[in-house]
Amino acid sequence: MRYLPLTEADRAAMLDTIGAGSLDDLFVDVPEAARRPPAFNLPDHQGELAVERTFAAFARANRAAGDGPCFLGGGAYRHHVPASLDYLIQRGEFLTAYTPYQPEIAQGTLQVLFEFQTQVALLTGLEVANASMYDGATACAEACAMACRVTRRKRVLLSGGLHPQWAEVVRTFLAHADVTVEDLPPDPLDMEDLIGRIGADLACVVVQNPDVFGHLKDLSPLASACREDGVLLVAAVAEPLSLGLITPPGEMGADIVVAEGQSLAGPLSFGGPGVGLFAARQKFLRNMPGRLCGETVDADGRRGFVLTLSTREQHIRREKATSNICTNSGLIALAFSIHMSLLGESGLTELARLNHALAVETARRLEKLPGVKLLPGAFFNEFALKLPCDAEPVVEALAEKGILAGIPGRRLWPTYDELHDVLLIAVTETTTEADRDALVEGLAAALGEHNGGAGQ
Amino acid sequence: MRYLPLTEADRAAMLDTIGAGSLDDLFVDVPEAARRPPAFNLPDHQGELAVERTFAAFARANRAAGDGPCFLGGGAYRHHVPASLDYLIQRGEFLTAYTPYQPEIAQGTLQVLFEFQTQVALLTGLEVANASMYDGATACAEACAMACRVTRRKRVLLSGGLHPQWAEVVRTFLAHADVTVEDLPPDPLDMEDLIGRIGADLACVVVQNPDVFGHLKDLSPLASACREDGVLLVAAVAEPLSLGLITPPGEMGADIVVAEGQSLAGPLSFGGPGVGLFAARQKFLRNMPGRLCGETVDADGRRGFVLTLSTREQHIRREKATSNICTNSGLIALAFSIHMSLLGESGLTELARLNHALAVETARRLEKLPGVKLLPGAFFNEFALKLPCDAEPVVEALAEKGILAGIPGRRLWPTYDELHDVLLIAVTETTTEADRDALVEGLAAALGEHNGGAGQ
Amino acid sequence: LEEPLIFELGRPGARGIDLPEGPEVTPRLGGLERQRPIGLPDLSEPQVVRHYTRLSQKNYGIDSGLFPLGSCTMKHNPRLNERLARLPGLADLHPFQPQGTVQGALALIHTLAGWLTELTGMPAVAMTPAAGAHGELCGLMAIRACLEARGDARQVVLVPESAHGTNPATAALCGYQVESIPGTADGRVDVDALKRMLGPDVAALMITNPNTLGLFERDIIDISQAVHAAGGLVYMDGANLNALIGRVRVGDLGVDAMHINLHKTFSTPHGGGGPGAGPVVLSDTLAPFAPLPYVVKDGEAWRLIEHRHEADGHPFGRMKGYHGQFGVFVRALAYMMSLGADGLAQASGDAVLAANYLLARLKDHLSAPFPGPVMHEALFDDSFLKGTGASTLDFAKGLIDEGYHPMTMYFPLVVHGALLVEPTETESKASLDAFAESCIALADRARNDPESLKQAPLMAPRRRLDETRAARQPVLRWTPPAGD
Amino acid sequence: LEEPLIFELGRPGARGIDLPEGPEVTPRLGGLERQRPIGLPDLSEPQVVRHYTRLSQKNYGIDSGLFPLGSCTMKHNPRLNERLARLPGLADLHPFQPQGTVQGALALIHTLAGWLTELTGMPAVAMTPAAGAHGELCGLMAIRACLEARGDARQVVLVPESAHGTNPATAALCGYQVESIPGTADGRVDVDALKRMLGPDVAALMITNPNTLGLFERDIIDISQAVHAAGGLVYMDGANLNALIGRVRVGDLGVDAMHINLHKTFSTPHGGGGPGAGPVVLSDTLAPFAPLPYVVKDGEAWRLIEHRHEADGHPFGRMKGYHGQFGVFVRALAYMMSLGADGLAQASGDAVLAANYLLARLKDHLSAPFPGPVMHEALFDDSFLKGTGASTLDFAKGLIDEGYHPMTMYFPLVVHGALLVEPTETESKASLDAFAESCIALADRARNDPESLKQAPLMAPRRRLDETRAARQPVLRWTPPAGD
Repeated sequence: MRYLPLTEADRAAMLDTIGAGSLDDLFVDVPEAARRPPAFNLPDHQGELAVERTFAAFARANRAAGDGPCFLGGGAYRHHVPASLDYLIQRGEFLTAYTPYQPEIAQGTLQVLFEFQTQVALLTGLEVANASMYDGATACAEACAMACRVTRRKRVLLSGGLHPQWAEVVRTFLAHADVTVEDLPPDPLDMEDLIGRIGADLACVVVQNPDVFGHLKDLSPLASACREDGVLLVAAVAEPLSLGLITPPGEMGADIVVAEGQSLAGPLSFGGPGVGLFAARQKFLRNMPGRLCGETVDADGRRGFVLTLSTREQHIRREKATSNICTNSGLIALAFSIHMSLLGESGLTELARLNHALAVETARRLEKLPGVKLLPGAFFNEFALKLPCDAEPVVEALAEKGILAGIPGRRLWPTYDELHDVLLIAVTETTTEADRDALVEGLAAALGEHNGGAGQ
Repeated sequence: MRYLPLTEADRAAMLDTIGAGSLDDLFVDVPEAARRPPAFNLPDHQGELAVERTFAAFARANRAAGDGPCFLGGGAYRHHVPASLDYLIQRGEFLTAYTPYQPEIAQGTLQVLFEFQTQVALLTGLEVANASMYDGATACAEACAMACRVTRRKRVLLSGGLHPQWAEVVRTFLAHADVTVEDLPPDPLDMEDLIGRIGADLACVVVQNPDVFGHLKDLSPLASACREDGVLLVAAVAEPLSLGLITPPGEMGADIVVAEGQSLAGPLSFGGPGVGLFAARQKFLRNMPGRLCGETVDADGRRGFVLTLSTREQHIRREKATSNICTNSGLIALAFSIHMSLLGESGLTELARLNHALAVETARRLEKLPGVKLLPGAFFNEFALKLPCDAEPVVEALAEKGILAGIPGRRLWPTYDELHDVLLIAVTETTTEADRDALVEGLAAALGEHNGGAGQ
Repeated sequence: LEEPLIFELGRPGARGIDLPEGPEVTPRLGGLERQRPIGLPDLSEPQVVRHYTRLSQKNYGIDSGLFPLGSCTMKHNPRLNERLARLPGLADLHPFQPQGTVQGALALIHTLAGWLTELTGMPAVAMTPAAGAHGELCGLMAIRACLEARGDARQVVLVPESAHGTNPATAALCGYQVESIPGTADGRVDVDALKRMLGPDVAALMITNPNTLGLFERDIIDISQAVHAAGGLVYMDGANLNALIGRVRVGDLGVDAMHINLHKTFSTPHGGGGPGAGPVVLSDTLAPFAPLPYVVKDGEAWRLIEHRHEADGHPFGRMKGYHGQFGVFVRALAYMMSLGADGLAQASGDAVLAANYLLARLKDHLSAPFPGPVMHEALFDDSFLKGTGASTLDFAKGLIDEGYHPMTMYFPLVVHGALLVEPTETESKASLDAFAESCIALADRARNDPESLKQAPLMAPRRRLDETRAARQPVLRWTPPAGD
Repeated sequence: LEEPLIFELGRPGARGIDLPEGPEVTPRLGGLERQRPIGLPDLSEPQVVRHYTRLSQKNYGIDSGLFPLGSCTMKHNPRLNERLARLPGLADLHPFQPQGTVQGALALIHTLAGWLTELTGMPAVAMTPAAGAHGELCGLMAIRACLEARGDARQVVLVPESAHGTNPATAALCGYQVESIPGTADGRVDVDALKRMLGPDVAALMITNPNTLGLFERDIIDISQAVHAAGGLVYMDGANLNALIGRVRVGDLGVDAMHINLHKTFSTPHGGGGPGAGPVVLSDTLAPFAPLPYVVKDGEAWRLIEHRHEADGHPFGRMKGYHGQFGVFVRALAYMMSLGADGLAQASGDAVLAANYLLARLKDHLSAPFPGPVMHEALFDDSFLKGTGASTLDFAKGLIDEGYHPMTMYFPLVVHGALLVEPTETESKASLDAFAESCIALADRARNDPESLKQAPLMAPRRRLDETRAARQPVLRWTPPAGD
C-alpha cells in the first residue's frame, strides 16, 4: 500500500508508546454496532498500472471533444491550454498547499490571489474582485444574495438570456432566503423588456452577456434604469474571453460581475471544476462573499499579502456570515491567472478577435444553408441557428458521424417546445478549417435528409 | 514570438547603450557572404496549438507500443513508469539545471547523483559507479577502452551473445585506438567457448547477461579464468530489472558492469535517450570514464556533494582524458534513481519476479505450438523461439493484426541466415492476460497459415 | 529573493502566446467593441514561467513536509490521480456532449457514487456539491425539502458549540434559526441538554463526528434516535471522515445526510484553496429529494437525469452548473481504487494511530484538555504556555522555523488557545518523531526564551504580517503607479 | 532544512509500488537466483515524493533565474516540448517495431534533419550522436573514414589553444595527435601560424566558431580554404551555434562537419547533466561516410537504414544503440517549429544583442580583454580584481548570494581568471539590467570589502564545499553504518 508509510513494526512501536494493545482499542468510543462493518463489496488495493487500465477503459468509452470537430459552448468553451500553465499548476508547492492561512509560508498562493483579483477587476471593469468562487453559477447566486443584503430588498429578476442552469442554481440557493426570484422565459429574439420591469422593490436584475444564445447587448440603458431605482445590475459572463474584445460590464454600468473562468483556465473536464469570478464596486466590498487577499507589510516592512476582511466569513461570523463558502477554487484561479499572464493585453485581445472572426465566418456559411436561419443579433464566438426541424436528432445524427455540432435547444429548455429547433454553435480557435468544413457539410447533409424525408 | 522577451523598444535601447546602429552591426565580423542567407525554405513561427497539431499528426502515423499487445525487447523494455517519477523529473529545478558545476546551488542534482551511484553499485554488485553515460552501448565501448587502459593490452573479445548494436558501437569506438576487437558470431545455443579464448594478451572479454537471446549465464567460471590471466571481465546488462532476481555480475566476478538503464527509467522513446550505467571495482576508480560525484563537507562542516576526480576529464586533461564525455544523461539517471527509490528492495524483487513468472508462463504456452521450439537455456523476461519459417513475415503479419509479436532474427542479424527463424519475445508486467492470449493465438494462426501454405 | 507583481514585470509588446491570423471578417459585435485597454501586462513565456516558479518557491505544501493542520486532512496527493485526470478521454469532455458520447464519464460518476454509498452504508448520494460547505447546504436543503413535503415547517437547527462556522452559516442560508448545544467536560455534546432542546420546531441536528475536538461522539446512535423520535433529521458533518472510512459505517449511526470532502478524505489536492467536491450521502428518507443532475443506470447504458420532468423523485433544485466536480471525481476514485477496501481501512486506522501517537508523545510537554484515545487529531490547549509570555500563535509560528506548517490554532473555540494537530496516515514514524521533538523543543523554548518565539518565523520568505493594517486599509488589487 | 540520503530514510517493509501477484511458475533462472539482498531501502510513495521535492529545492535552474553560464547556452526550456515528447504516439514507441508502424517517428527524424540542413546550408546530417562531444567524435570519424578511403593516412589534428577540452580529447580518441594553434592578441586563431602548421600530415582542423572567447573567427573562409588546399578537412565545433542560427549559414564558411547541440541551440533541457543530442551536419565530401542508422524517404514512405548492406555510402560505423536521441529530437523540432525561420533568426540576434549589452554595461566596472562586438557571450578577465584580494571564484560565488547562477569561470584558459557570460536571448532587459547591477555592486564590494566576498555564498543551501577533500579521500557512494 504505497501511500501508507507506516510499517507493521512502526505500528507496533507506536501502539506501545500509546499504551494500546491494538488499533481497535483506539476506536473504543465508536459503538460496537458501527465499528465492524461487514466486508465491503469493493476491490482491495491495486497498483498504478491496474488503476490506469481501469481509467483508460472509462476514457475509451467516451469520445473526447478533441477527437473530432467540436462546436459545443453553452457556458463551457474549449480553448487551448498552454503547456507551461499545466506544468506550473502541478508544482507541488501550489498543488498540495492548503488555503493560505499561514501567510509567512504561503506568499506564493497569496501573491497569485492578489494578482488574480487584480486581473478579474481589470477584465470586468470593476474595482474589486474576490479570490474565486466554486463556479459561475454559484457566483451568480451569491451575487443575488449579496444584492439583497446591500439593498435590503427581497426581489430578484433574472433575464431569460441567463443560462438556465445558472437560473436554476440561483432559485435553489435563494429558495429559503425569503426572496422572490422572478425568472423570465428564454428569449432568443431579445424582446424581453427588462427596463420596463425595473422597480424600487427590486434588489437586482441579472443579465448574461453574451447571453445564452450568444448575443451581445449594450447594458448601459438598463444600468441607467437600475441606478435610478437603486437596483443593482448583476452581469453574468459565461465566456470571459469575450471581455478581450467587448466593453466590459463594469464600464457599461454593472454593479456586480460574475463569470465562469473555465474557458480561460483549463480543460472542459465535463463541466467541473470551474472557477467563479466575482467582482463588484468598491463600496460593496464588505458585503462580498468569499475569500479576499490584501496587501500589507511584514515585521521588517516588506510588502506581503494576507487573507483579509475575514470578519465577513463563517469561521468568525458563523450564522451571520456573508456566505458559507470556505473551500473555493484556488488552483483553477491560479490557472486562470497564469493564462492571463501568458496572454497579456495583446494576446487576450488577439485571441478574442480570432474567435470572433472564426465564428463570424462560420455563421456566414451556415446561414446560407437552405432552411437555416441565424437568429439576429450581435455575437462573440457563439451564435444560435434556427433549423427547419428539431435540432436534437440532427445533433445526434452528426455525433454519429463524429461531429459535435452544437447544443440543441431541447437540452437547455426541455419545456420550451418553441426553442427545440434552436442549435447553439460555438466556434473557438481550437476548431480547424477542416472541422468547420465538416460542420457545414454535415449540417447541410443532415438537413438535406430531413428535407428529403419531409418531401416524401 | 513567445520565447523572446525583448521588445522592439528594448532592442533599440540596448543598441543605443552598445553604441551600435543595428543588430547587423554586431555581426560585422562575419563574412558578408555567409551573413545574409537566402530565405529559408522553412515556415515562420507558430503558436502552441499549431505545433501540437503537427506533432499529433506525427504521433498518429505511429502505432504506440501500448496501443495493443507488445512483446518487443532486444535491449529496450517496456515497463510501467510511475506517475510520481514523471512529475518529479519535470520539476524545473531538476529539468532546467545544468551539470552541477556550482555545488552550493546544485546539491539537489548532486545528492541525486550520489544516491544514483550507490544504487548502481548495489544493483551491479560492484564497489563504485559513475554518474551515468549516454546509453548502454556507449558505456560498453567506454568499458572496453578502460580495460585497455587498465591492462595496457590491445585486444578485446566480444561474446556473440552481446547485442549486435552494442558490439558495433564498441568496434566503431575503438576503430582508431590501436585495439583489436574480436567479436564472436551470435550463438543461440550457448556453444561459444569464451574460457578457451582467454589469454594473457586480452584486455577484456565482454559478456551480456541475460544475453541478447534472453539467456542467463553463470559468469563465475569465466571470471576465474579471466582472473588467472589478468583479463578484465566486462558484463553488459540490457535489462537491469533482471538484477532484482539474479546474482549480480559483480558477485559473479565481473570487474566492470555496464548497463542500459532505460527499462527502469522511462518510456521506450523509440530507443533514446537512455542512460548508461557504469560500475567497476574500486581499484579501477581513477581509470573510469564519466562524471563522479563525491561526498565532502562545506565551510560549516555540513555534509555536501561535489563533482570530483575531474582530473580524469577532458576539461582538465584534454587529449589525455579518460573519455571525451561531457554531457551525459543526468535527467534519465534521476528518473532511474527515483524508480529505484519507489521500488525499493521489495518492489524491485517483486517486479522482477512478476516479469519472470509471466515470461515463463508465456514461454510454456508458446513452446507447445506445433513447429515452435524454445531455445534451451535459463532466462529472465525474454526468450527466443525457433519458428518453422522466417520470423520476419510472421512478425509483419501479426503487426497487421495489431500484435507486436517480438523481434525477428533478421532485424538483429541480417547476415546470419541461420538465425532468421529466431523470434525474440519479451514479456513484462505491462502485458495483460488478453495480450498474452492474443500472442499465443495470433502466432498459432500465423504459423497455421504458413504450415497450411507449405502443405499445399 | 523578492518577486515583483506580474504587473510590474510587463513590457508592452512582449508576447507569451503566438496566434495565427484569423480570417478577415466584418465584425458582428454590435458596436460593443472595447474602447479602452484592459490594462493587462504583456510578458513572454520565460518571464511567466519564472514568475510562477519563484512564487511557488514561497509556498509550503504537503510535498514540502508535514502539514498537521487540524480538521484539514492534509494527506499525500498521489500524482497518479493528476495523470488520470489529464487523460484526454476524461479531461476533454464537454458537459453538453450527447450522452451516448460520454458513457465512460457517466459510468465513472456512477462507480464513484457506488464506492461512497458502499463505504458509508448509506443508500444514496448527491454528487454535485462543490465543497464541504456546499455539501452541508445540499444536505440541509434536502432536509428542508423533505420536511416541507411532510408539511412540517420546522424552524430550528441545533448545532454543537464546538462546530465549524460553516454549520451555522449553512443553516442560516437555508433559512433556519441556529441554536447552540452545550458540550460536556469530556468534550462531547451534552446529550441531556440536546434532548431537552428537541421539540416540534427542531428541523435538524448538525453534528460533526468525530467532532472538532477530535473525539468520537459516543452517543451518536442514541442522539440520532432521539432526534428522529422528535420528528427531526440528523445531518452529520463529514469533515473528519478520515478517521472512520472503511472502519465505521455512517449508515449504522442513524444519520440522514453527511457530506464527504473528496479533497480531504480522498486526497484530491487542496490546491491552495480548492477546488474540492462535497458529495452528500443520504438516507432513504432524504434520497428522493436529491438535487439535479444525477446518473442512473438504464439497462446497459448510463443516463444523466438533468431535468425535473425526467426525475423519479422530487429534486429540490440544482447546486451548480453541469454535473459536479468531475475532475475531482476522477482523482478521488483513482485514490480509492488504489487503496481499495483494505487500504482505506488501514489508512483510517493509521490516521488515528498517528494522532494518538503524537498525543502520547506530547501530552507531558504540551497540555491536552481531553485524554485519549482521540480519533484522527490531537487537541492541545495553551495551559502549558501559561506564565511564559508566549502564546499559541508564537508557538505555531515557531514551528515554521523548524520546517513545519503549523497546526490549526485557536480552533475549536471552546478550548482556550487551542492547537489542533492532524498528522494523517501519510506521515512516516520518523516524520512524526521529528515533529514531536520539534514541538517539545519549542515548548522548552517557550519556557526558557519566550522572546525568541515572539520573533518567529525568521527563516520564512516573510516575517509576521500586519493583518490589522490589511483589514483597516484594504488594498485588494494592484493599481498602476500615479503617472503611468 | 537538511535532507537525509534516501538510504537513511528507508524502513524495511514500506512500499512505494503495489504489484499484482504473478502466476505460480517453476523458475527457469538456471540456479542464478540472487543469494543476498540488494541493499536498497524500502520507502512509501509520500516519502519518495517529498525527498525529491526537497532535493529539487536545493537546485537552481533556468526556471529559477538568469543562468549566464558561458558556452552552455542556458535558455528557456518550453514546456510545450515536454508535453509533446510525452504523447503516447511518440514516447511509447519501441525501437524495433516494424517500420510500417513507426512512419510518424521516421518522418519526424527526417523533418528535423531537413531543418538542420536547411538552416546550416549543409547537405547532410548524421543524427545519432548523443551529445556535443559525441558529435565531435562522429565528425572526426567521418573525416578519418574519408581520408582513409582516399588512402591518406594523416596523423595530426590542429586545435586552437582556446578550444574546449573535448576537442583534443576527441581527436585523441580518434587516434590523432593534437597540435595546438596559438591565438592572436585580438582573440582569434593566428592564421599565419595555422597556415605554417598545415601540411601533408594534417588531417583536420577543429575550430570553434564563434570561438570560446565569444568572438567570430573572421578569417574562417580563408582558413577553410587553406586547410582544404593542404588536403585536410575542417571540423567546426558548433557549441556556440546559438549566435549564428538563422543568420549565418555554416555551409557558406567552407567547413566539412559541425555538431549541433540540440540541448543548447534548440533548447532541449540540460536536466542537470543531459541527455543531449549532437547531430553532425556534413559536407558532400563527408556525407557518404555518415554512421548508421539513418532515415531515407522512399517514395511515400520513410525507411530506416540500419545495416551496412542497405546503405548507399560507406558508413564508418555506429555511434550508439538504436536510432539516436529521439526524445530529444521531438523537443528540438517543437522548439524550431515554434520559433520558425523568422524566430530563430531573431533569437540569435537577441542572444548576440544581450551579450553585447552586458559587455557595454559592464566593461567599465569589470575588465574585458577584447573589445566588442562579441557574439553571444561576453568575456571578462580578472584584472579588475587585481589588488583587491578577491578572486574570480569569489566574484562568482558572490553572484550566488545575489540570486544568480555564476558565469563560467577560469575558462577559456587563455584569459587570466576568465569570467565568461552568456545571457542568451530568453532574458528580458529588466533581467539583464538587474544582473548588470549586481555585477557592478559586486565589483565595488571586491574593492571595498573583499573579505565578505570570500565568505560567499552565505544564502545558498551550502557554503563553499571542500573539493580537495572530496578528491583526496573519494567517497563516491553511501555505505551502511557499521553494525547494520
